[in-house]
Amino acid sequence: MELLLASAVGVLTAAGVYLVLRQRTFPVIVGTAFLSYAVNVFLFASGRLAVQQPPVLNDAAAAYTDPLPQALVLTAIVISFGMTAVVVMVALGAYLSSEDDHIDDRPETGDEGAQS
Amino acid sequence: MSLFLIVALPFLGALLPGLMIRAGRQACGMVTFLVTLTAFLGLMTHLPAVMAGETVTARLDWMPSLGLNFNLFVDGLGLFFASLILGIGLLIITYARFYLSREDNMGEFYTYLLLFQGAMVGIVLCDNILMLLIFWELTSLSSFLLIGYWKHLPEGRQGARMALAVTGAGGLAMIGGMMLLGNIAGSYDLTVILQHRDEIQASPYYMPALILILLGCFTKSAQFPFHFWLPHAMAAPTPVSAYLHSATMVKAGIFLMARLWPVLSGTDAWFILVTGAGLVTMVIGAIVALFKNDLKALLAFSTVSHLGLITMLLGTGTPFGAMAAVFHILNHATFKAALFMSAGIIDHEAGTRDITLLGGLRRLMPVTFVIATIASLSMAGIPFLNGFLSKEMMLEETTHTTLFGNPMLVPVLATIGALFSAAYSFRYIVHTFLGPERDDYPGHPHDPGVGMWGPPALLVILVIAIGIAPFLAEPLVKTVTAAVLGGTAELPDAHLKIWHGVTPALWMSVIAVAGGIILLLMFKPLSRAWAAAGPPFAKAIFDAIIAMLVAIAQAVTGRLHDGSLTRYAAIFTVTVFAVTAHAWFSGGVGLPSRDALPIEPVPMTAWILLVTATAVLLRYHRNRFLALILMGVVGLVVSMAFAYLSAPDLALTQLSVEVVTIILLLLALNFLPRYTPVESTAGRRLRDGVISIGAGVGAAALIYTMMLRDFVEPSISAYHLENSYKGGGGTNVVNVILVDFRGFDTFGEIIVLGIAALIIYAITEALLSGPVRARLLNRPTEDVAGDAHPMMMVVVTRVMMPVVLMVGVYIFLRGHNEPGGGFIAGLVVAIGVVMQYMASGYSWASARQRYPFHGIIGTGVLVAGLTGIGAWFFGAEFLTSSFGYFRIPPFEEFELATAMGFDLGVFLCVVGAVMLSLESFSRLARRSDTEVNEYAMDIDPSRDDAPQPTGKEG
Amino acid sequence: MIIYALYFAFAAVGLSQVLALWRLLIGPGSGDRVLALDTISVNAVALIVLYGILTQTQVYFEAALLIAMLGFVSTVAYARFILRRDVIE
Amino acid sequence: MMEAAEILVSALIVIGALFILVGSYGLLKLDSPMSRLHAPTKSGTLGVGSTLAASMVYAFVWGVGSVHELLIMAFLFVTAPVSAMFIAKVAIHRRRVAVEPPSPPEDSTWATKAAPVAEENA
Amino acid sequence: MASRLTRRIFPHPLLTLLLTLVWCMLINTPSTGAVAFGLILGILIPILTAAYWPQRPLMRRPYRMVSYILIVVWDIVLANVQVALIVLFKSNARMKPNWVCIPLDLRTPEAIAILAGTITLTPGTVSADLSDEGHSLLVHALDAPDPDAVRDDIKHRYERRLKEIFE
Amino acid sequence: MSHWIILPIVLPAMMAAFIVLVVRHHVVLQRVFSLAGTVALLAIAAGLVIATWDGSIILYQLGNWAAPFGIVLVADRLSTLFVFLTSLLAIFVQLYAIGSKWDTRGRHFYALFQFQLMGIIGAFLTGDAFNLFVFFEVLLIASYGLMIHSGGPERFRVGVQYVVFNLLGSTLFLFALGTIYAETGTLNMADLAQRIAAAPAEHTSGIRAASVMLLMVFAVKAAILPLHFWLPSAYACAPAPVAALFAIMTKVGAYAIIRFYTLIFPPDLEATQGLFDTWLLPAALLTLILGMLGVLGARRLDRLVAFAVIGSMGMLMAAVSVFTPQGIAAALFYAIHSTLATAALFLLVDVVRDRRERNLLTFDLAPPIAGGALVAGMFFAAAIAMAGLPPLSGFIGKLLILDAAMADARMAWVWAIILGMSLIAVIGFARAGSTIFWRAHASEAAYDEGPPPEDEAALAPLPALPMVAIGGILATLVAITVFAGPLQRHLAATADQLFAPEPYISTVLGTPGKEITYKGHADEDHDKDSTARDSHGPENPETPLEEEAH
Ligand code: NA
Ligand code: NA
Repeated sequence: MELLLASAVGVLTAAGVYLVLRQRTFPVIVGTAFLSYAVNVFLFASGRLAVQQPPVLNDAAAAYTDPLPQALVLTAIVISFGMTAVVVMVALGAYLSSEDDHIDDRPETGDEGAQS
Repeated sequence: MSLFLIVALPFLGALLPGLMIRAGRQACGMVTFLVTLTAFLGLMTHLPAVMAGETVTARLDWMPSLGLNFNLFVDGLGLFFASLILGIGLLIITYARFYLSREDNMGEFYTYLLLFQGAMVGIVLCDNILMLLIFWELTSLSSFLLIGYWKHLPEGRQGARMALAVTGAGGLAMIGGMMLLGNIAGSYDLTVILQHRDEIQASPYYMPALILILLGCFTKSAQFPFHFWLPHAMAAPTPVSAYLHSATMVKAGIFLMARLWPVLSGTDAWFILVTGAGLVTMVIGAIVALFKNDLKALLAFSTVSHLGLITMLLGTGTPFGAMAAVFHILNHATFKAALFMSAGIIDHEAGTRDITLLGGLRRLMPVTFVIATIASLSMAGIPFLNGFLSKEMMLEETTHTTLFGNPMLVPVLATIGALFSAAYSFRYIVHTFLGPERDDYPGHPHDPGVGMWGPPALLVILVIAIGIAPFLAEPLVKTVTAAVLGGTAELPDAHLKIWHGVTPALWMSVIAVAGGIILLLMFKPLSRAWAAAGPPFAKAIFDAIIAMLVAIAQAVTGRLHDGSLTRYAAIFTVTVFAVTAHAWFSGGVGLPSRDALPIEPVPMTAWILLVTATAVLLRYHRNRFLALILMGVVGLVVSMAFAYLSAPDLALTQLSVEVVTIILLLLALNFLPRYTPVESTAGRRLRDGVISIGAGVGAAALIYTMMLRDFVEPSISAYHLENSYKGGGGTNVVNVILVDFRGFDTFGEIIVLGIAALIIYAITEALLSGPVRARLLNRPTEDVAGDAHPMMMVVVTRVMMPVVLMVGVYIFLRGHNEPGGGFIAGLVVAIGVVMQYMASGYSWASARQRYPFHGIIGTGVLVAGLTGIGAWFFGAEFLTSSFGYFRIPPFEEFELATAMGFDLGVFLCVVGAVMLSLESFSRLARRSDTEVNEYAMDIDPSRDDAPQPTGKEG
Repeated sequence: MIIYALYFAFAAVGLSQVLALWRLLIGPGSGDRVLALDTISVNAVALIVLYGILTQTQVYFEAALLIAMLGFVSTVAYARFILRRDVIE
Repeated sequence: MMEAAEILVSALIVIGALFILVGSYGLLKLDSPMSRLHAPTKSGTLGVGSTLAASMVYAFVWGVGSVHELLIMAFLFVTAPVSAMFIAKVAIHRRRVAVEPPSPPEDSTWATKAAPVAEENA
Repeated sequence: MASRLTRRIFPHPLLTLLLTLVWCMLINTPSTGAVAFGLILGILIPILTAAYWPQRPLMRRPYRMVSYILIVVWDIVLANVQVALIVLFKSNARMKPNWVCIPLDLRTPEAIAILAGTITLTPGTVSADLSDEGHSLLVHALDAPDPDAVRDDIKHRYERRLKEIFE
Repeated sequence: MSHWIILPIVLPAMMAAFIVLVVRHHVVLQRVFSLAGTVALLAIAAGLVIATWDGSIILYQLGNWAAPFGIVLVADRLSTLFVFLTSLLAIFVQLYAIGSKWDTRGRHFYALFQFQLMGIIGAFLTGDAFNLFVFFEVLLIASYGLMIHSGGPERFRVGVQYVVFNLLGSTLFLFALGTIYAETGTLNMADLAQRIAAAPAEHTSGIRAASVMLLMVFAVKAAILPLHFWLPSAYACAPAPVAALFAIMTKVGAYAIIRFYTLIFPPDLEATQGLFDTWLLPAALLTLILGMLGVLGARRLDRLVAFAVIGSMGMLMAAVSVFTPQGIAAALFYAIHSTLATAALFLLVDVVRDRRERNLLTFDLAPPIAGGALVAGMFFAAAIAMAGLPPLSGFIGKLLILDAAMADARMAWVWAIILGMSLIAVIGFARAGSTIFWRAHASEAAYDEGPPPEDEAALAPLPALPMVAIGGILATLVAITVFAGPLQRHLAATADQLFAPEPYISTVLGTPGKEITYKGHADEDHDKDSTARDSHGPENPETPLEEEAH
């Protein structure tokens, strides 16, 4: 299970980074969303994994899943939502006021732009 | 008068000219004069004590921990220089009053002048080398202002910058040197440092300190190869040149070498560096001066040459050399100031300083002619003038000096320097005043008023007086020399007198004068040869260096900061990866201490879903809509994973946030292109792929390793589990952490959300109040389907929205004990409202919206905050919770916790923030050609039967 | 007996998710993809309910309810985007 | 009694799972967008419904009883037609139908095909 | 006057009832307290959201809704088996998907919506669209060699009943 | 207990909420309330400085939960110093915003402004690593809003980059926090210090990785090479009062580095040897070089100042990276100085921009501006301070840093680079100032066809309030120069306190929190799980699943 989760974090991180390195605002924003999935799962896993443990207190339970990282992830999710909303709007503002959604100030020269 | 006051007077007085200029130029000049005079007289009150060999001190602690203190002292050397500075300052102030024209801002001029004067006085009187550094750099700064005083002249601006760059550079080097020196001596106080000659010269830091300090001195005193700034500083008004380059600025370096002479001199390094530099400077300066056609440039290079002479004398390290240096400082100040002022007069009256346009002025400007001639002859080293005396002493000293094992080197070079010195001095007289009168002077040359010729005349009287009766100056020179020697050597036995007998020095002097005359006679062919040789222009080199620096700076910073975020992000990722990997691999990883959980089929399926969706998204991310759908899949899988891993709160939050995020992105995609074009080359994609795989592998490896190991100590969450119910009144530990244990995080978090919404609103407003508005309104309508508000959706929403609100309330109320809480409830309610907006449209729904979303956000933050503050009234900390169980029939026993008030704030803030954001986006989408729909649904057959619409009610 | 039924159900629903994802990936139309996503979210409700039976807890009820509700909202949003380009108008 | 309940729950679970599988299978198998719409909207809904029923029965027999599964069921049943209609509208709008729908017996055209301008005047 | 006040407090009495029921289901443990609290919310929420549901649909015979729901549930179960069989065992080529147009006698939006929903949930049919003035319903049938039969079946089995309930 | 510590956080938050709720349509009222709030903030901050002057450490347990289980605020000399600095700067900035009417050029200026203050001050005061993240996010998101305040194409484009880059930083922060929690099981900074010090020696990789990840997070904030790329354009594009306020934002990064790497990862910590003691100094020096090269190479005045900020952070971090009390004290002095100096420069740049034709900030020829002498004089003073020339505080700061660097083996490098870069800065500032302020006087002669028609903006008299604000900052610079001695004593005491963290740790961890008195249900026999429907109930313990699972 740990392997599945860790590799999922890896896949999400890699996808996020790859998309963040794209040249238009939209994929970059999607990339940041992926990074926030990745980091949320990462943060969650920092409390170690527990399957089929009661998430809520009860007398019968012997052990619980670690609640603290969950609370942290909740906070992180909300914050990254706020950030995503803002970056979407700023990107939109940039696109609407200059009709260009490149994230770089000018397209890179050299190995870039051959197809653009 | 207190030494503090003497130093402070020019600074305080600097405020006055600016104010007095409104009372007229006379008042302005007068007040400046009076300030300087007061300081001068104050200084003179210490004369008797100093002449008696005493040292007057004044101390004030500033930063004792650093050793930076406002300590002043005045001994012979300090008094000598301070008198020169203030005394010549008085003459310059007078002269400038008449020299400056009506267009010049005199208040500004005198302000700068006084600042400069204060800085100079500070240098020579201070007893703390850090303090000295401060005054040192202040002279650079104030001279920058003075040199650049004529702002409209490009030469002025360039000259000012060059002077600042060179002397500033030296000053910076000197900071290093002084700090080393202070550290060797254990104190930054000069008087203490001067006691530590042996420690200093034995220290390994002596060499770096010496070099750094000399760099400061040489740049300030225009020693080769740092001499080039000085001629360019001649773009300043002549009073400035006269002041800076005779008595003050350039003498600061000389002063410092003299001041530190007791501790720094006497070593081979000192001797070679200082004598060598001085000698070379003296010769080169003299040669260049001869061929300068600008009077002030000629004088400037002559100054360079004479400063070299003094430097060389200080470099010999002998008491006699020191005495000669002191004497020449005095003499040079007098004749050089007079010469600069006379050059200024010529410029002022004849309208040019170009020596080739002059000549024959002796009849037109007799007074000036006399003054300039006497001063020039003194400079040339003609007997019965003071310049002769000190030059004889110099030549005498050189005959005893052996450089690089060659006893002839120094005397010969010194003689050559003196020879050229005589030549350009004669040229100054001959080519300006002698010869036939011309009829093409740019101005109308005539003698100026006494205000302008008076000051140089006074100086010339001194030149003659000292030249004829040197014994008058002897007590002063000896006192000063004693101060320079600082008790490290005996005062030389020599006396200042005109006739020493027929010594080698006399012969050298004769050769110099005779050679000077011959050179002048041969001037024309020599001048042509000089021009043909095309000697390198230091300015060109300097400009090239600066231009190169600027070009490098622009290349480096411009190339790095070209606005390519993709590269910034790549650098960021690679840096993080590399540094973290280095840290990780240079440490140790203990053995795994936990067993891995088994891999079950359902999670495996979820993993496949996630990886496939992600992979396909990466492949087809250019189809933006598809990307959003795949993102929906990934978000769903992540939520399910949270649920599977016993974290239902997370699952709920992730789900609802996911949906709102998708809606936001869809709203944005409405305006954006639907496809991302292919822009990156395969190579670039490969690079990005490698970077991102690195990042992914890193993150995966990090978390995998940690998941199989235990905490170094048990986690603090054991406490949360233990006390969630007993102390926080809730069985949902996650929620109790959120609203109680770590409620402050949540407080910050809702504020983030609130701010996000405010920003989105503000941006919408900015866009809609700018040029974008028109473009948005008149966007072409695309091929869209009809039926914007389908009946089925509307009808279902009518039932569903209240149900969703109900669910929201339910999730809110149970959050403390079961998965849920204010945040999720807020999102659920917001999504319910969004449903309504989607069903009947923004304008229809918002017309029926009674509560401004801004207000809901504000209320939310206030409610949460006030709940926290409420605890204060019970003597508890912010956010301290309390709870109790109540029973009111017919309800069952229920729990009320203050944390619920806080959660209510969270709830409100979330609802307000989500709705304000979505609303802002949809406001952007309004086109000019769409009308506000009057009805909830576009198609409603019941309206056929009901003629009066009821849509507006409610 | 129930446990085997559950195992079967997990396998069947898991397979269903893969099938639905397959449809989502091959499309060909945006409508197909939206439908596939909607199916995935409805199936997810089933997964959650099954998991609730397996772990004998009802704490996942809200999750199931929310997936049902949010799945609907997002399907409508996606479809509205294709139909009108503007999700809220 | 317990055995009967066990059999009932197991049966409901298996039936539900089968319906879900059939729904997704149909989604993949059927060859036109409009046909594909049928499979998951019905089978899926009933599949989940059956699963929810299993959960309810289970709760009533082995727990304190639970009816809130009904709520989820209601939710799915109310929303599924709307989702289906939207997706059908997408198919019609994007011309992804094998056969264009015939003209309506009453009125001029189908709502999806009505030009937005015309719709404003309606 | 009194009726206006009643309308303010109970803009949609059935909704109030429904919401109370929903609350009880959410709470999941039957108790008077739950009902009471549900009722309070059931009253409050419709008042808050009344603006979004301006007209109160006329339901002449709401009690007949029960029998209608039972019929539909039964049909759903049958329909699903049918569809499942078609999906599993009928090849794409042999299927006869078809469009079915249903002229509507119903006029109430709520009733039309219920009809459309019913059609989607029942045998092999999905309601796809409404005509631009709301007088016809477009239905897609998965395997219907005879669309007219489907139309008549729907009109008879569902629309007629809904007409009785609503109009 | 006293609530003074939390007031600087709660007051701006409540003020912002109040502004949004009540006076969002009245600019004048917003100004009044916001200014009043900031003045009150300054008073409170002054009180906190005094309260911690003697070295006392004030602890505030939020929710009355003892550390490390709840979040705590900790006021010591270091945190109160920065809180005070923030409040002081905020007053000047706000006066400028009012005087220049920047506050009316977009929506929600004051709400965002107050939230920004809340975030910054919260970051200074918190004693919890995750809470620090939250406050970082508060200050960041507020800064996003402020940076693009009033909009415009360029600002939006730069804004996207600014936000995205910082999102990467925030993501890294979470990775770091996850790692640190996974290793230590705690989030409280004092507790972290204790647990990390006691961590087993053979298992250090995670702690090492976390320590450098955190360092890089803070380095992003502090604009240290090569993580500084967000800064130049963002600062250059931000509205002037915002850029001035941002001067303190980079200091948040510096503060966090100082705090974490004296408290949690102190220089003598075995587990993290060979990391920041190796890397931070070179990075700081490169930052210094790059910043000053930027000053020299800038083609616009606003970018010049932005690069000066980077350079100043390089100076500051060079002092920090010596990791001695002396170095930290020097860094603190420089932090105060550079915050004020850069703020003044940004505001002056705005004055110039406003009054030059077509708002030119390039070094192109433009007519002189009215009141140019005053502006030029102020610019001269601020530039002197920034370049580290006497007599203003920059020079003293530089001396302190050079002095502190003697303790480091790499002293020669530090000195050479600091002094060399000072020269570059001097040349750069001289070039810019003489071009902007002096060359203007040549313009009449320089224009071929006579001077361009005079610009109204350039001729209008200087507005008073903005100049008062800038004058106030410069006066503060003069004050910290004059009173450098006492200030330095306090900063030295502050640094000493940082290097003796035991009182901090024992205050945080040793103070008892809430006394938990069990408050069960009204009828006591109910136990906690009776409300929880966590299982299907205890009546039928043998469910078929459990049976089969055996
Ligand atoms: Na996100
Ligand atoms: Na939260």
